[in-house]
Amino acid sequence: MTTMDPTATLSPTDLRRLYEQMVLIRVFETESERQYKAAKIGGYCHLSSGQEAATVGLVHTMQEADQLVTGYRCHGFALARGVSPEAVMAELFGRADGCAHGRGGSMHLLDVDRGFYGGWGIVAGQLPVATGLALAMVRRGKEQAVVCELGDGAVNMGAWHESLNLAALWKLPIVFLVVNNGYGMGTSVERASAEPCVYRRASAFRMHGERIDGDDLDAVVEASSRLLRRAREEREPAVLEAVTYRYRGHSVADAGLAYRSKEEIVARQANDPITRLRATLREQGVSDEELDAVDRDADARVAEAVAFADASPEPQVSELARSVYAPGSGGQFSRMRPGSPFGEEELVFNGGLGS
Amino acid sequence: MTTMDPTATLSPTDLRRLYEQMVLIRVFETESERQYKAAKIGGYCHLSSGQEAATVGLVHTMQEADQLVTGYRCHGFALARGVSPEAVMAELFGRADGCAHGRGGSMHLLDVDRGFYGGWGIVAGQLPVATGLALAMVRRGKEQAVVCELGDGAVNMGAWHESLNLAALWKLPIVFLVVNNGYGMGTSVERASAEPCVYRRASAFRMHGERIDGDDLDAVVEASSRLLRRAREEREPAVLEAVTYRYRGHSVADAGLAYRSKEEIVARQANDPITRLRATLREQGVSDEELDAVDRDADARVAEAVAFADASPEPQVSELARSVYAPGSGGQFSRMRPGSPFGEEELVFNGGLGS
Amino acid sequence: MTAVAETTGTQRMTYREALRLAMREELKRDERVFVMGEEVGVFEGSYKVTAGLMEEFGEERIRDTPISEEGFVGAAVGAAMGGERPIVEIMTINFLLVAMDQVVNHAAKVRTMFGGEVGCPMVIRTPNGAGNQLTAQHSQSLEAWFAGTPGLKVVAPATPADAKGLLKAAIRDDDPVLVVENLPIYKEKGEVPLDPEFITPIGRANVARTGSDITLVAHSFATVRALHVAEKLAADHGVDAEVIDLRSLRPLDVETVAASVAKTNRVVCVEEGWPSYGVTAELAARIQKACFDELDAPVERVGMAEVPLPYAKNLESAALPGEDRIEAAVLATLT
Amino acid sequence: MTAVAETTGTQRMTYREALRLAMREELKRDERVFVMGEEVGVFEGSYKVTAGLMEEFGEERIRDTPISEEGFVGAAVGAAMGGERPIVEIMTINFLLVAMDQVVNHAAKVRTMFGGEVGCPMVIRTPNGAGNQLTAQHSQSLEAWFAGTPGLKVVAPATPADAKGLLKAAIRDDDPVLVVENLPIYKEKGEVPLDPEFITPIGRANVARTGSDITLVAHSFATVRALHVAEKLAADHGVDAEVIDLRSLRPLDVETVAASVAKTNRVVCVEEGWPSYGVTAELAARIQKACFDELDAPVERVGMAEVPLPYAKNLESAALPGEDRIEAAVLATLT
Ligand SMILES: Cc1ncc(C[n+]2csc(CCOP(=O)(O)OP(=O)(O)O)c2C)c(N)n1
Ligand SMILES: Cc1ncc(C[n+]2csc(CCOP(=O)(O)OP(=O)(O)O)c2C)c(N)n1
Ligand SMILES: [Mg+2]
Ligand SMILES: [Mg+2]
Repeated sequence: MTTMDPTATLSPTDLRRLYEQMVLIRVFETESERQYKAAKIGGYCHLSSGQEAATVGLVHTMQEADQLVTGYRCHGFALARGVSPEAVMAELFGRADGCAHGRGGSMHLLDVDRGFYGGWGIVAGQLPVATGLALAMVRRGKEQAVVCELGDGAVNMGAWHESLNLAALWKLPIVFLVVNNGYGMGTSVERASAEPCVYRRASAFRMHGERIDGDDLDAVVEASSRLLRRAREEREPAVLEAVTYRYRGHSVADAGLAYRSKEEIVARQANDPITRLRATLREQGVSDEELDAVDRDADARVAEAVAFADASPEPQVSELARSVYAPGSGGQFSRMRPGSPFGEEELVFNGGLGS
Repeated sequence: MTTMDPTATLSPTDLRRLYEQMVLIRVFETESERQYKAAKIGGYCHLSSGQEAATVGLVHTMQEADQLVTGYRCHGFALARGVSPEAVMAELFGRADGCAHGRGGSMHLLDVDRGFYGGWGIVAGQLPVATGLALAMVRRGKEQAVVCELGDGAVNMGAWHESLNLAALWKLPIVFLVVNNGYGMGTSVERASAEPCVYRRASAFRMHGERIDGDDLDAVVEASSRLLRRAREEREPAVLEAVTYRYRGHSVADAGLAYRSKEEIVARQANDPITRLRATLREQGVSDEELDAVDRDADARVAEAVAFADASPEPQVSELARSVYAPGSGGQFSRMRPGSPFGEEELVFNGGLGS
Repeated sequence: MTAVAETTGTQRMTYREALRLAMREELKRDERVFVMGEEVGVFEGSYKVTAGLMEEFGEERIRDTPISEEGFVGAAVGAAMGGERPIVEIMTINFLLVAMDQVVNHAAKVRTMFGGEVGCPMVIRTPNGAGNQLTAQHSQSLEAWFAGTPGLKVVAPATPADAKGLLKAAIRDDDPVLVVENLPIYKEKGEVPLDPEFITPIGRANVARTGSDITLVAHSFATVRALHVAEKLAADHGVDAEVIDLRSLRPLDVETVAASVAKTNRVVCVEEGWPSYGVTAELAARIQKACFDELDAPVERVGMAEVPLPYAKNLESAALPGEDRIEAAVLATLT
Repeated sequence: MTAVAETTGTQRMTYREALRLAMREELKRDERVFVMGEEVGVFEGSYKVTAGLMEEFGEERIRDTPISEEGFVGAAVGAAMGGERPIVEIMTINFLLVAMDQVVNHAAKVRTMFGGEVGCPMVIRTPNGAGNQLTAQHSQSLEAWFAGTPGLKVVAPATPADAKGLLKAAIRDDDPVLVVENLPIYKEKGEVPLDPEFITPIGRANVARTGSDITLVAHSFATVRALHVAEKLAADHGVDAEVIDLRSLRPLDVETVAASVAKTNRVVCVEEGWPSYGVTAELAARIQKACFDELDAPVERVGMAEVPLPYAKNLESAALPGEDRIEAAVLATLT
């Protein structure tokens, strides 16, 4: 991973690599839905099909030392940040080799080595956390920045207000990426936010905010590399609103048609970021054969990931309580056993509590 | 109380009446501090000396059917809205004749008959509540408005953001009065709010906001009557920021000098709203004798209030649990007695629970 | 739902439909009643409890909100103080954590803090529960915290009939009431009285199964589990268990529980959430005092293993208070 | 505080000073430690616990915040994940209600939800307690809710020495720890070890007074009350009470409590908060199971009367678990 500041202009190789990432994410999401229906994946599963340009473009402009925090719709971000499809799919399968060892699932992916501090499930709950990661950077005096992803629905939570105020007041190196995909579940931005131009809310904190076409890879890369550099070098936080669209339902449990029309979905697909980038690459002389190969490679990668996940063992029930507390905490709990509820002894105290 | 829309221009009689109110509040606050030191008043006691113009000017423009919600610094608002000094002082003394029958104290004054829905103690907690009162008005289709008082420190709470978004999104008849007295406890506005011009934050909700000199009675009355009419007739919410100053400490427990200089306090007193109004009245030909009489009357009123409070009985301990639940709830709890904690039987179940 | 026209007899319907029926009846009966929450209208409820209501009652009475639990729960407090009868839907009880201050430090305090001068007649409907791999942040059963808050009332129906009866009682109640629904039960079916005046009184437990050997005390989904276990105990072990469905957590009907324990002399308390500092802790504390001389064995407790719920299916299943674990607890208590 | 230079022996100081000393020592020892909260700096703490620290360590390490508990508690979670050691001060535990989601659904979940890949070593310091007519919204003792949350640790010092020892243990702990301080105790004095390596281990109760007739179990200010009552019982009634100061609520040292009850056969659990669904509920539940055969009387509980605390002095006094009520409970339990 490069440590030099990524430039706003994308080389043909960059474009090619980002195209591969976008296709991989699209294929991965489609496969995730299939595996969910096959009951290999459970819980809530939120797909990001249609949002690939905003995802890979943003992550492309992050440096190695930068950190990433997202909401629950995080498969694409994990893959873009370099987490292997195997580790992600295994997590979705709830297996020991998942990036959270099967304890987090679809919403709670992470990879600390890559500065990805998770996938969080409470709307806007990740904002204060990301703000704190930025505060930690400042305390270390390093030139790093945090990217905090959130949705258009999250901007109506109090946590948004408190986090942006702290980030601006303390001049923290953080970019709040609002992935505006038009809806929070079934509620359109207009029905939820008294200021539907979300980026304008940054002004309530004397913070810079701007809106871009989130399906235009160049626009995403230009804006986010500029704002991230500003954050790192000048400790200026910002709001970047990327307007895009979610093709699938809110989660795989939602058909996604009760609150919007088929026509709308079709219309928005005319703006499909992958189709657009493919056209660009064609213009740059990349052949259809090469591009089709990219698609085939993605299919293969994801198939491998599924095979890997399937082969990965389930976590040990005998370790149910492992990692609830830090290693060594077991001793602190040793005197709590008498009179415990039925089963606690075996499941928790002997189940790896604090070991 | 008049039900016709108060006009923005104040008649000499209005000015005279508002002067009397301001003096009464100042004297009342001074006496409250004395009674607190005499241990007749306990708990937290927050005085509003210096903020009288914003208080009486705002309340003057409220119609009878309008409703008022405030924070804990509410003595002045209660008095301005017409709650008797007796009922307020008795509440501060924790007596049965207090406006909350001794159960609320200084922070939790109210008078439902006058549309005063309380004095609340959690910073910004009153904002969602006031927003709901405005929602109730809309459901009844009446032309009424809610005034919600809050401090400059409260604008950094998430509840501010969520409440203003709901008020704007639903077009609720509410005016958020930000009493900007320069500090939230020991923290200046500049050290707490990334946008120190608080009224500007209204724009994050496409809501009107404006700032006025809160010590200028005419300015307060002009702005608040205009914004309240807009709220009633057009259902347009607004933020009104009244810049004023708190002479005393945050509460009577705070000397108020650790975070600001004596000089600053003295300097701000040059802008004293009572002195200013007194000068205006003198210009209008009101004699010093008459004005001195106003002061003497206020002293007398407050002395009466203290005497009344002193004579008022304490609440009955035998009714400790009265009004915890609605009348008639006792039956619902009748089967909860077995195995209760020690003393619960007598104190709570026989202490008026739900009766 | 045409049967709603009838006002006598019962109809077989799901827990979800029973809740909807309760709201429809009360929305019709009382103009002051309205429903507010995320996705309750156009989306018809994230668990479809409010399906069809916006169509029938309009956007003003079935009000979609932004994602702002603190804001609209607090708005319900204000609306209730202003004379309305709001019903707030919170998608799951986990999200009440962001509105905790409005529930605990506002709704619960209004009446007495203001000397009884004003009340706060509002309802918060929200499901607790786990079991679908929703993971740590979405799998909690936090009702004990609200049940431990004077000023609130808390009910938790385990059957479709009680879902209707308790929700209607809550809507008509003059105090803030938390109605704890449950994800796994939404689809459960049962006979529900159609009488619009049918209500289940708050503060009255139900003897869901009579028995003589041991008492199982539960609420919400734990009651469903307990009833299955009771049948299994009878079939496999000849153990005749009595099952008490608490229905209300505040007030708590200890009288009914104590009467049962006085008869069986042994008791196992079951809950879906963490037992430590939970509902079963309070039950054990009261039972051991009320039935000190009758108990032949300590009050036993079964609940969720005390870990934030993990995603992996096998770990989640192990952590939940499954029927096997309840049965084992009963057998252990009997010996 | 010049005596801080010494590292041996003890010094008599207030609970407030002991907390300050713990922070000073840890701020010096570990660069990653910093303090954040409302009025902790310029104002020197609303209860003056942090007095002088900003002067000594500067604005970056003693960080004043806006009134935004959810925001800065969450920021502490992130900072802790990022390798820092934040100490957050919340003015009183009542205000944790607005930050509940960050404490319960974020801090407590981090480590296990992410498979142990990252931890959350943070401290939240906040006082509980009542008694100064602070009224319903400001007089709560909500620690049971946090003690009932797997993933959190909760301690509650009752003496100056434990205030220093437990706060230091919390700061050095690798998990999120809630340190429950107490308003009435801040001014209490006691001998405090000056050794910078002195810590009070988490999960170990303290036998604050040995006795043979009955056991009193308490934490925080209730321990102070219990010790007074014990002396009074000895003087007026010849009753020799043992007093157990829990010190930690999660983990809970039941072993020490059970050993005492096995000796005295009678126990009264006292807490400052509401007993229903509270700390004493969990104690009763565990004691009745651990000591079923040893108990000569039911486990008794004394706590705040279950009403939102009223303002009037006489009502407030009646509602609090005063020494008279505790004494009466003991005498009732002995007969
Ligand atoms: C506090 C809270 N309330 C409600 C939910 C349920 N919920 C999960 S996602 C979601 C919609 C969020 O929409 P948006 O922020 O636009 O993100 P998107 O799903 O579109 O990516 C809701 C309401 C939650 N997780 N947390
Ligand atoms: C949520 C919450 N946090 C902290 C407090 C403690 N507190 C009471 S008043 C106050 C300062 C509020 O300042 P401001 O909003 O400017 O109002 P003012 O006191 O100046 O009238 C604080 C921090 C509280 N009551 N509620
Ligand atoms: Mg969205
Ligand atoms: Mg202020």
